[in-house]
Amino acid sequence: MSSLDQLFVNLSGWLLSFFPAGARPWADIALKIGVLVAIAPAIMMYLTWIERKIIARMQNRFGPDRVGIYGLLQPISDGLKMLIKEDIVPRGADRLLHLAAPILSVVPAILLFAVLPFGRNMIPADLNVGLLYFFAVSSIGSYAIFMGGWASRSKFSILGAMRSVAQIISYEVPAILSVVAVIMVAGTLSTVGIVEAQAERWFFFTPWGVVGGLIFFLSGIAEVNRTPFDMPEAESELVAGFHTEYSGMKFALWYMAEFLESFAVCAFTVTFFLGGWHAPAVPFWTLALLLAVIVGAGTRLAIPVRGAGVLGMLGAAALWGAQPIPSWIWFFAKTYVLIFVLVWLRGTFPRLRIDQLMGLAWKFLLPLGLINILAAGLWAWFPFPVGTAASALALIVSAWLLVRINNPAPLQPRTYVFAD
Amino acid sequence: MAVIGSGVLRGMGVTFKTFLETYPWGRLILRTLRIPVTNGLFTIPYPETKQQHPERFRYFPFLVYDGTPDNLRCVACKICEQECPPQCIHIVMEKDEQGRPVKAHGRTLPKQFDIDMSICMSCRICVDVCPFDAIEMDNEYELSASDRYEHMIFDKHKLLKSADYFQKIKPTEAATVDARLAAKKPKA
Amino acid sequence: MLPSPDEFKITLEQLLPGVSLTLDAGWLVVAPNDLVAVCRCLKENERFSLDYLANLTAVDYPSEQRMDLVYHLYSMAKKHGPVMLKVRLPRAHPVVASVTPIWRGAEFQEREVYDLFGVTFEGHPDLRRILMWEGFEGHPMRKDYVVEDQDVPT
Amino acid sequence: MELKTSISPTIETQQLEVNLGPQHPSTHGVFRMIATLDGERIVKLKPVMGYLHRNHEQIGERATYIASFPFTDRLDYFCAMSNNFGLALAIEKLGGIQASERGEYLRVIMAELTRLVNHTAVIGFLLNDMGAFGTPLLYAFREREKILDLFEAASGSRMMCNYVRPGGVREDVPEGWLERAREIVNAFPRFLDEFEALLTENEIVQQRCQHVGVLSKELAMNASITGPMLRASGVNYDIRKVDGYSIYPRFTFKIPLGTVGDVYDRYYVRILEMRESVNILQQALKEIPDSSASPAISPKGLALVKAPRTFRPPRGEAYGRIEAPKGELGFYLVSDGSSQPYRYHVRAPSFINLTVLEDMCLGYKVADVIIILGSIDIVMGEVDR
Repeated sequence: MSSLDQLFVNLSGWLLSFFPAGARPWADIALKIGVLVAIAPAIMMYLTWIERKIIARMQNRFGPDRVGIYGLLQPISDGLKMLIKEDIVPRGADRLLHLAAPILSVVPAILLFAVLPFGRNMIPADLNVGLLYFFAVSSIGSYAIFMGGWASRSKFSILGAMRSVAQIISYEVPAILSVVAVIMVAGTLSTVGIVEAQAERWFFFTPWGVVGGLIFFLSGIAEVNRTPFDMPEAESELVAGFHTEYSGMKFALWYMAEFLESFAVCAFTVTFFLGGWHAPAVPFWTLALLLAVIVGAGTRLAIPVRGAGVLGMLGAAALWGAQPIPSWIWFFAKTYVLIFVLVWLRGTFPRLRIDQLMGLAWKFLLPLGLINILAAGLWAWFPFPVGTAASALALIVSAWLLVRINNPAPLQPRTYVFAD
Repeated sequence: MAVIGSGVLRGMGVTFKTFLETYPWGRLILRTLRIPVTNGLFTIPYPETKQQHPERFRYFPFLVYDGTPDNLRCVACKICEQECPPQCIHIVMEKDEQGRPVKAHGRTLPKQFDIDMSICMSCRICVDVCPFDAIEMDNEYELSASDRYEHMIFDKHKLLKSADYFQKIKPTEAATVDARLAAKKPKA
Repeated sequence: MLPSPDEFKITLEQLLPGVSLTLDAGWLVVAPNDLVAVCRCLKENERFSLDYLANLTAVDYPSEQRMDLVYHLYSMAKKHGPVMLKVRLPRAHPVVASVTPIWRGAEFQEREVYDLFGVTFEGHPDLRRILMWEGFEGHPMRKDYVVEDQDVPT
Repeated sequence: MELKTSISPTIETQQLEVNLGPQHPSTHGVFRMIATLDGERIVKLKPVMGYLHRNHEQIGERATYIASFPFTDRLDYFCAMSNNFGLALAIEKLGGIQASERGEYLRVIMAELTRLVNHTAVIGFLLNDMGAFGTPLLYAFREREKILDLFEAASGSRMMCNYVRPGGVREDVPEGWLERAREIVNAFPRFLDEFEALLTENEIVQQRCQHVGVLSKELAMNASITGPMLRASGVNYDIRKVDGYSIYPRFTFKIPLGTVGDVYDRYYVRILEMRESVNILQQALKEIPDSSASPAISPKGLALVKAPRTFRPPRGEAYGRIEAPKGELGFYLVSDGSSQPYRYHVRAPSFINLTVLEDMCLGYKVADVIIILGSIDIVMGEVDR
């Protein structure tokens, strides 16, 4: 494999070579922990920057561009502001729990990164029960939220905390069911194994993979309390939900936990369904050639633009042909595409009411997840043409049936009289 | 009945189109796909580029003088003080010791003319009722002050501005005012 | 179309014996104690069907020691114009029956008149001050309500 | 205030009393609702108002008829122009002033532009209450700003216009204004289509708004509800058609009526009303007489602008009302012959539309109360006066 792909692996190997043989495993662990704890806040800070810029652009405005060029230093100034802000604890609050809650919510968010395969053999801890670890750690977050809501002794926080616990628990079930199909097909719980199983065909390009991926992604958004499922911190009703009474660095910790978990959800969706660090089946240089043809044929574009476009694409094709794009770039590229979708949802949708939210989880995603396992079975058992067709049919019929049975607020179109 | 998800997806299409519209390359893509580009970036970075206000934009009033500051048009007739809805104008006429009004340039003049800018709501009624066109509306809006009482009460000297300043900021309005004054000139 | 005020007076006096109505420049002046009867008849009567109370307010006349309650009634069903009712109350102790049971729209307007003028409405479901805070004494919209100017140096 | 504890066989639960407001992100100003909750469901809801009470009516009694015009801008600070229009009509009825032809056209144009401004802002805030992170609100405000620039060019200020006077408008519009207005009005339907594509078919919006806060036709009529709220419940009552004040009878336009009367109908009736307003504006901008043909303000009105003290209407009373974007805005003036009104009362639509807030919210969730309040469209300046 090319050197660029294994860049970080060789780098860590070279660093570890300085340690004596006995201490090498400990140094390895310390190095990995150090890297993760350094990367996590950086990822979080620049996620806030990405979100504010993208949503701003969706609303015809610039987004932060005062601090540093294009506002790149904005997250740092936000972090500094949070440090300076006074940390108010409500008088009736239970001080210990009020302090422990944000910490307890950030720790699992960082722990999730341990089993994330960033690139070819670039995984901090290659557990063979990686998936089980992921679900165990991600469910600690609901304790922290309820602890935070309860400790701040304010009516709005309690309402927000109760809503969040109900929501997280009811969305873990469809998430797990959708991943059961992946385990069944991949045959292993280890995240590296799952990514290897998608070598020649990403799970997303199978009928059950599409449905499973959507269910997992939606449940992930709900677990992270982001629009359109952000009931627990509904600004318009509960002022700020469970973290109403937090300020200063504690509020920043809540914020970090939310963003790290949303990054983790996107990363794990990529790992389970979008082929982790695998390059797309179609070699990328053919895509570059295709782009070159399109740009060349673009009649509306000015001649110099077309010429430059074609040359650029041809150069890229030659480069990528010789030196394929490294695996970890693929992983981060796909993750950031999913993050764009996450932010896109936040920029577009209002939030669902709490009972509709629950209804969606229990009455729609859960049965669909079960049927999805059946579809995955059909797909795996029967040979190619029959299996895919059978599972696709099963899924479409069941989805339509579920919508018909649940009959969300009768959506027959409204008639409007035009009187004179 | 449309497919259950279509409304949601169309909504996302609108926001994505707006996202693309704000970038030049985005507009390029939209134009090649023949999607009409309606409006791109709408906000302006304030201190660098300032918004162009139309001529009639009014903020706080100012007193007009022709030529030198002591030749102001105001004759301290107090009609504006009477008509001002929030009563934020205070005028004291210039008098000598015996209490007789002092005349300058053939007109009486105000010794003291204060407008409390923290109460004035720039409603332009003083300009409407002034028979001598002595007071006009300014369009200077960067007036933040640290203290409400000393800085926000504009006295006569702070209010006085020349007629050609008025000509510069509001040409058409100044033209009608000058025409009216010229028509009155031969009579006076 | 809208019958003329004196037609109102005649028909109302026929329908409700013992009711005395006077006409004052297009206004129907009603005695306080048979206000409810007149209003109910105006609302239910098929020809008038004044089912919409647009405006209810009070006017204070300290010089004549009286306070007028003004009712503007319209009909949404027949879309015809204002019928204006007036009730004259003694200024010292203005009390009148509430019309909220007839028109639900009067609920807030009567509370506002109670709050700003001091007219008590019997039979009002929830007669509390609506604009002023609970501990406020006095009725600001009365002509004789003068607040001494705090920052005038006494 | 004892809180009933519902003792079901297994669990003993107690009702929770929560104060929604006065400092609350989505109560459209300083408005407070004391809500008694059983879990998430609303059991009782008492509105509390008066935090923004400035006794506007007493100020009106101590000022001349003209001096209370800038204060009407502050009544419903989203629709300054139509508030002025209401007061101008009442004074014209009281003083027997006849407005000039061009003045009438300009006032109708300003009033209908105000309806566009108000309805876009309302729908934007309604979506904001539903949790959309500002996007629909900013689309709505982008269009609203274009119209406010028109107001600034004509009257001098975006929102505190103080432009309409009895007899017409204070100053004629600058030249080039009418062309810009035609441009913006013709571009408005395209914005509405894009706005509807984002919202009307959106399943989440439909789920959140349909069959929520239903207001029956009978209760709406009985509780003197006016404006889009009333028409969303299916009652055909629009004062522009009923009274035919100013020159509205010359324009052909329709009145959209809802069927169910829930939050979704109130939202969609406002969008249809905006389309009708664009229709009226196009007709008015086409037929407006040239400024040489008729002045922007009648001579009697101009005199009143120049010398407010000289206007002493005869003894008597007048109740002028208009179809403001929020409902029937009425001005009741009693004149005793002096230059100041003896009694000056404002019939505010938002104030009376709040009467049925509790009836609409009972049984719904906390999240619904916020959007029901948003769909009523109240502005505290007008509620508290």
